[in-house]
Amino acid sequence: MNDARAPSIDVSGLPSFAFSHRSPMWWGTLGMMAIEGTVFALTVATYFYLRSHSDTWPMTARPPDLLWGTLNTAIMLLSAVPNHLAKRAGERYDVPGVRLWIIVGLVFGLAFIAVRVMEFAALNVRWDSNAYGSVVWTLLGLHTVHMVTDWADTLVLGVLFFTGPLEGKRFVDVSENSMYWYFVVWTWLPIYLVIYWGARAL
Amino acid sequence: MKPLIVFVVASAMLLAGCEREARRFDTPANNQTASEQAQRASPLQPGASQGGPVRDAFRDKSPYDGNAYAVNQGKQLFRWYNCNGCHSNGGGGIGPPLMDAQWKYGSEPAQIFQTIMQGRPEGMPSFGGHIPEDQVWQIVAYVRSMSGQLRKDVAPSRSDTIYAGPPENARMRLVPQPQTPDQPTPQGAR
Amino acid sequence: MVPPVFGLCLRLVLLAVLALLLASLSDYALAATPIPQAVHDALDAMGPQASHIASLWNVFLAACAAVFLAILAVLLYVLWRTPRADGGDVPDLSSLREAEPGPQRHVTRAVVVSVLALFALVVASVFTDRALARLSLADAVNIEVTAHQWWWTAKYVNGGPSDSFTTANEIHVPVGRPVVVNLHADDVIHSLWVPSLAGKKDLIPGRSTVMQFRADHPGIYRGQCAEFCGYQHALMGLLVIAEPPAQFETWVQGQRQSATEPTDAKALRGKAVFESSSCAMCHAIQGSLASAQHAPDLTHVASRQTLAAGTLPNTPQDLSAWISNPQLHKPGTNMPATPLSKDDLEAIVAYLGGLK
Amino acid sequence: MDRPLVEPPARGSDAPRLKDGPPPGSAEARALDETWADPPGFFGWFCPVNHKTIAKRFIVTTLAFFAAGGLLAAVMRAQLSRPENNLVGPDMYNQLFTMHGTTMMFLFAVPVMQTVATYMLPLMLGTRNVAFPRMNAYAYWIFLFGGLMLYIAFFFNTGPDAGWFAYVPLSGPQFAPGKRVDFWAQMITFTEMSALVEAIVIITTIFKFRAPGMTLNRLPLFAWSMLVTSFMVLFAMPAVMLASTALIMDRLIGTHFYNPAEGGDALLWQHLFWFFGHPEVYLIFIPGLGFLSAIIPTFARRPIFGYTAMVLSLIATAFLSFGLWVHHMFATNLPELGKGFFTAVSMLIAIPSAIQIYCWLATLWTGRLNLKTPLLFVLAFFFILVLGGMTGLMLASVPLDLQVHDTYFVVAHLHYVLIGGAVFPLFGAFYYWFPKFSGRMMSEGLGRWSFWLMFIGFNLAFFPMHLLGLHGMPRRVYTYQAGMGWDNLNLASTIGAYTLALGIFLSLVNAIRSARSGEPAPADPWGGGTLEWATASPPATCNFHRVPVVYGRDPVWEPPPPGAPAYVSGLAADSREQLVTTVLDALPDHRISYPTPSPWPFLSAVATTILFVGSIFTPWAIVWGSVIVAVPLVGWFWPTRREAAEHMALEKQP
Repeated sequence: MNDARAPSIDVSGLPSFAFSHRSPMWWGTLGMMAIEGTVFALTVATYFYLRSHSDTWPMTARPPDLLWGTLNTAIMLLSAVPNHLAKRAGERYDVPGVRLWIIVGLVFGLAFIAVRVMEFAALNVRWDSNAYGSVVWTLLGLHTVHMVTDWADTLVLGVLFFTGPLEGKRFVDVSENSMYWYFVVWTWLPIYLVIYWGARAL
Repeated sequence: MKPLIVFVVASAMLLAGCEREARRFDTPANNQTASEQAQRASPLQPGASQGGPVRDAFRDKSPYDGNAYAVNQGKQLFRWYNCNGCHSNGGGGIGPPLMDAQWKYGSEPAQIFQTIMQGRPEGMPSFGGHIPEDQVWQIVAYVRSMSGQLRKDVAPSRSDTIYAGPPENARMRLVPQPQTPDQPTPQGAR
Repeated sequence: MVPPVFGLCLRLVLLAVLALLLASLSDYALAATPIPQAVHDALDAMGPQASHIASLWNVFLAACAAVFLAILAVLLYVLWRTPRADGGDVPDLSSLREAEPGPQRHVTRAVVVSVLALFALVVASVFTDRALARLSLADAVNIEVTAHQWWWTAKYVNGGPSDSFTTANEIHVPVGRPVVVNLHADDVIHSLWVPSLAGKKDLIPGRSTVMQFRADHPGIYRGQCAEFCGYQHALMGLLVIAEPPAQFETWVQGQRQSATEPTDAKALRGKAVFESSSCAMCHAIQGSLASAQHAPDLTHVASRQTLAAGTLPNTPQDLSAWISNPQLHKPGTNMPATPLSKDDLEAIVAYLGGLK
Repeated sequence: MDRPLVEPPARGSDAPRLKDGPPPGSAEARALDETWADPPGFFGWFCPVNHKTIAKRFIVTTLAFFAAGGLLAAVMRAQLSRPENNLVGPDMYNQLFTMHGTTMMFLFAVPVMQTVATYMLPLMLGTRNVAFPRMNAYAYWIFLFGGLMLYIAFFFNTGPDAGWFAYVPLSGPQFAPGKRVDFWAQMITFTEMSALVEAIVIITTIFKFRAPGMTLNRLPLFAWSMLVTSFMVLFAMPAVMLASTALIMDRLIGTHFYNPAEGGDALLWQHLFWFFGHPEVYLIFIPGLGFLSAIIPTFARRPIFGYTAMVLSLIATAFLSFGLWVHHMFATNLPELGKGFFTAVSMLIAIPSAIQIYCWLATLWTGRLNLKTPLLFVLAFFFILVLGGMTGLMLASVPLDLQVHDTYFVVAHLHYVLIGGAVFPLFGAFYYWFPKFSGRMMSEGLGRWSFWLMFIGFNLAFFPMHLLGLHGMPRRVYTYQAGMGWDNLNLASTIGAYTLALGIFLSLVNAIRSARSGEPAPADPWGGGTLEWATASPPATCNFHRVPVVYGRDPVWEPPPPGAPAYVSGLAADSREQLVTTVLDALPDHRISYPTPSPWPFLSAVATTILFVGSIFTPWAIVWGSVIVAVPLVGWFWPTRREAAEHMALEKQP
């Protein structure tokens, strides 16, 4: 295949970025989500493992208060809206739209991080009280870490959209950032059920 | 400059690390240094009573304040020798609490050593001759860890037991209160 | 990439030097096994459990050896028959064009055979498992074994509370009677393994496990801890002494008694020293002031074969050597060296030597 | 600045720029070499993103750890050479075997496979770099720092001493005072993080950066094995990270995951650890299978037999390997029924391996053999690994396992499996690809000497251990008493171990000598069929001056049909640009501008190290540490105007 005169495929006409599964970054993000999803799943499994080994649940503690957690679930679900709009704006190369909806998303983010602090207070147990306390603190802590990091990512991306320099693949970043935001929101639902209802009914 | 810093940091780690992690399996001989004998300050003794005085602390410093393994052994012995019976995990009960800042008979390692060896009036038995002095020093180090007197990376962590409250390595360092004047320094302790 | 090796080499050099010094200077006193006659071999089965497993072993060994040799034979045949070639030779690409029925048939056959063989092995394994579970437990001897770092407590619980008694590091069982051992761990995970009598079972803190076996021949069977449990995992032995039922009963009767009162002055002094020194802080001797539970119960220590969980033979010399410096024989053990005058030491040895 | 985005410029293909396409030697080819070169100078040394540079360092690092682990083993074998030996005491011995297991598992076996892959895959797939080259660099740096941390700790008498499996409660807060276990657990965080990042890099490289025409159905089997391995990494390694994090929390902030008294459970650790631990064995073993599938066709002078069966076997192995972790826990009090299930699965997993072994044998049988050193190491696999597989079947059976579990029988088994299944193939691969790495051939003579010493030494070292186990010798004992009947077998084993070490040392000598003065290697010294042999030895900085187009599973053996396009043209030659292809059919999809050398991965790794090491001593390190980490990460992401301008110049919207 080192025949100089052999015909070749000229790729210079191809686009220089692409959305969704065509983009390598999408696969990278997917990989991250697979890893973190596994961590969440294993922590939930740990929760039920410990629960199955204990006669009383939530051991000596009171179940966590529902108010803040439920409120946060609502906020997070709502935040999917600006998130979706940011994604759409990104895929339309609509810079003002991206700026707007990222800012709205960040506001939602601030809201649910603030409420999250209240959630920890409402767990009614310390991490070092018993194994139940340890696992719910870990579960809530893990999700909080993802919330905060995702919020920070979004912030950086948002700032970049004001300062520049911008190039086409930044719109792909917006799209993937939204995908990750979805991940953080959707994974919360099972975790919410486990933390708040695993200690009650189920 | 940079290599110097590296060297300093490294040797600091070396010293800290090595002392913290050392496991000494050979029981050091008891204090053989000639020192005046201290009288037992308590009629009580574990097991059958022994006559005669007990030894003084042969040093002011605790040999084990920096040794995590020895402190951990001290914690085990604190349970085995039923110190818990009166001091219940340092919280106090029949005996005074050990995790607070109050030190009736002094917070210095040598003073704690003497307290254990001689015993004290009002019920603290005299363990001198019933526990090898090396183990007494281990218990001394552990007792000091109860009120946060030891480094955090040396003090023991939680045990696999039921115990409410923070483990020794999570406790705040309390500044020992000076002894109350009505408690004369027991002879031997300095 | 260099530093770790460098650091390691340095450490190892220091280590080697140190080791040579130690080896030359120190009187390292780990004795040869005190009970050379004790059986400890998984294939030398002395009871139904071990022999079930031993026969399963033979099945597996035969099957696996056959497969292994078959594959080896094919490989050698290939090496012997196939023509040689060189990197320069043009590759044979015919397989890209037409199928290879011959090799396909062989591979398929080999796979089918392997599947069948594996299935047979699974069945054999499951049946052995059932056989192990079906040991008759009628009129069993019940023992509570608790593992500590690094020794064993054995409590015989047949009959009422008054009949139960505690011993350490050595259990006697009657030949032909099933034994049910309830296993507990006092500190970390241990595992009880008596190869000639049964497979091993873990002792896990917070859980309790059971081990059932029967000894069909009188003899001494060596067991030991099989799960890494710290510094002296290597020297955590347990003796199982299988003896005829009558003999076993007399042993039980003896163990139920509290310690024999010493008669001669030396032993009496030994008892006094034992009770008033650090010995009594950890050990128990029924019928004396010593009642602590943090070390082996010494009520009938003289009737045992070994000291320190199979570390030393139970002779007066070894006993006094052990008491005067346990760390020399079993580095890391929880027993400290007790400073005793020569007379006191001899007295204690005399006293303990009398506790048949 | 967003105006050009509102109305995209027609710039791109028609802009007067240097485009690749012309053959080696042309100005464009020289420009490519220039473009993809590593930065020069001392500071440049911290910035490379070229997969070959990173992988070379990575390989050397892992081999250095391999040597270190081997030295530890040498001391252990010396200690066990005679009964009641006094070379090292229990404290040091426990550190030695813990460090040995930890090093071999976490610092050698898994990373070395991934890093050989990050070197070879772009060459095999016909692309110019791995996906996410900066992540790749980051993965190397944190791996290096994590490994160094562990050995520095060991050097300071803080070596972990609870075993590489670190069972609680022995590794827990009450029974492992000091910081030894914490350093171990944090090393897990480092290396697993590195492995996870590499897994993502490998998956994306294989999915998106294959040369046009290399459909998944034409993917080299080595690439398949790494793809499967990487997916296993994604789902296995989180388990051990969770377990070790819980352990650190138990030790540092007093959580109760493993404290039975407060509702925790000691077996929880074993479940989590082995849910990772058993797949771990297979993600060491499967790349080994990949090496075999790469080497055998070349030296049998024919394409592999049963490609599809091979691929399916790999995938089956991956799935099954998640279903047999409990066979490490047969001696605990788990339900008997469950144990039966795990016995069945543990035996079932032998089938896919058997299928592959039979296919290789068929390939050898129907081929013509070129008996060079790489093939010798491969043939040893059939002896050693098969024997290890057989003992594996015995361990899968509950009753047999109850006898041999935690004895030297298991030590023998796992070394037969791992050394036979991974290390011998790895050495084969090393001899096979060394000409590609270095541009020089290794000495056949030394190679054969090394092989036979290793083969004989290995069997002499480990076969006696089977018998020792059956005769009642437990694992992890720092010494044993005379009169147990274990003396001679142990002595033989020690002699064998040192012979094995000598053999490995000879290979090292061989590598160093050949790298200096070996005879220059042609592009394709063995007459191999995969793409790495289509480029120079050692490859140019850009791997291929002209990205090839693929028409078969062995592109070098199956050249393009007359008139069909043989290569890709039109990628920028004066700027880093890569061709992205579709996942299944590898059709040209789009071009992307590629990351340039950067210090940020190194700096981020330093920051991460500060965070991790700090959190061994105080939980607050998580808080201030994240701030320290955030800074370089933002710097990493933030584009410079020069880069952006360059990308804009090449930009073309979909």
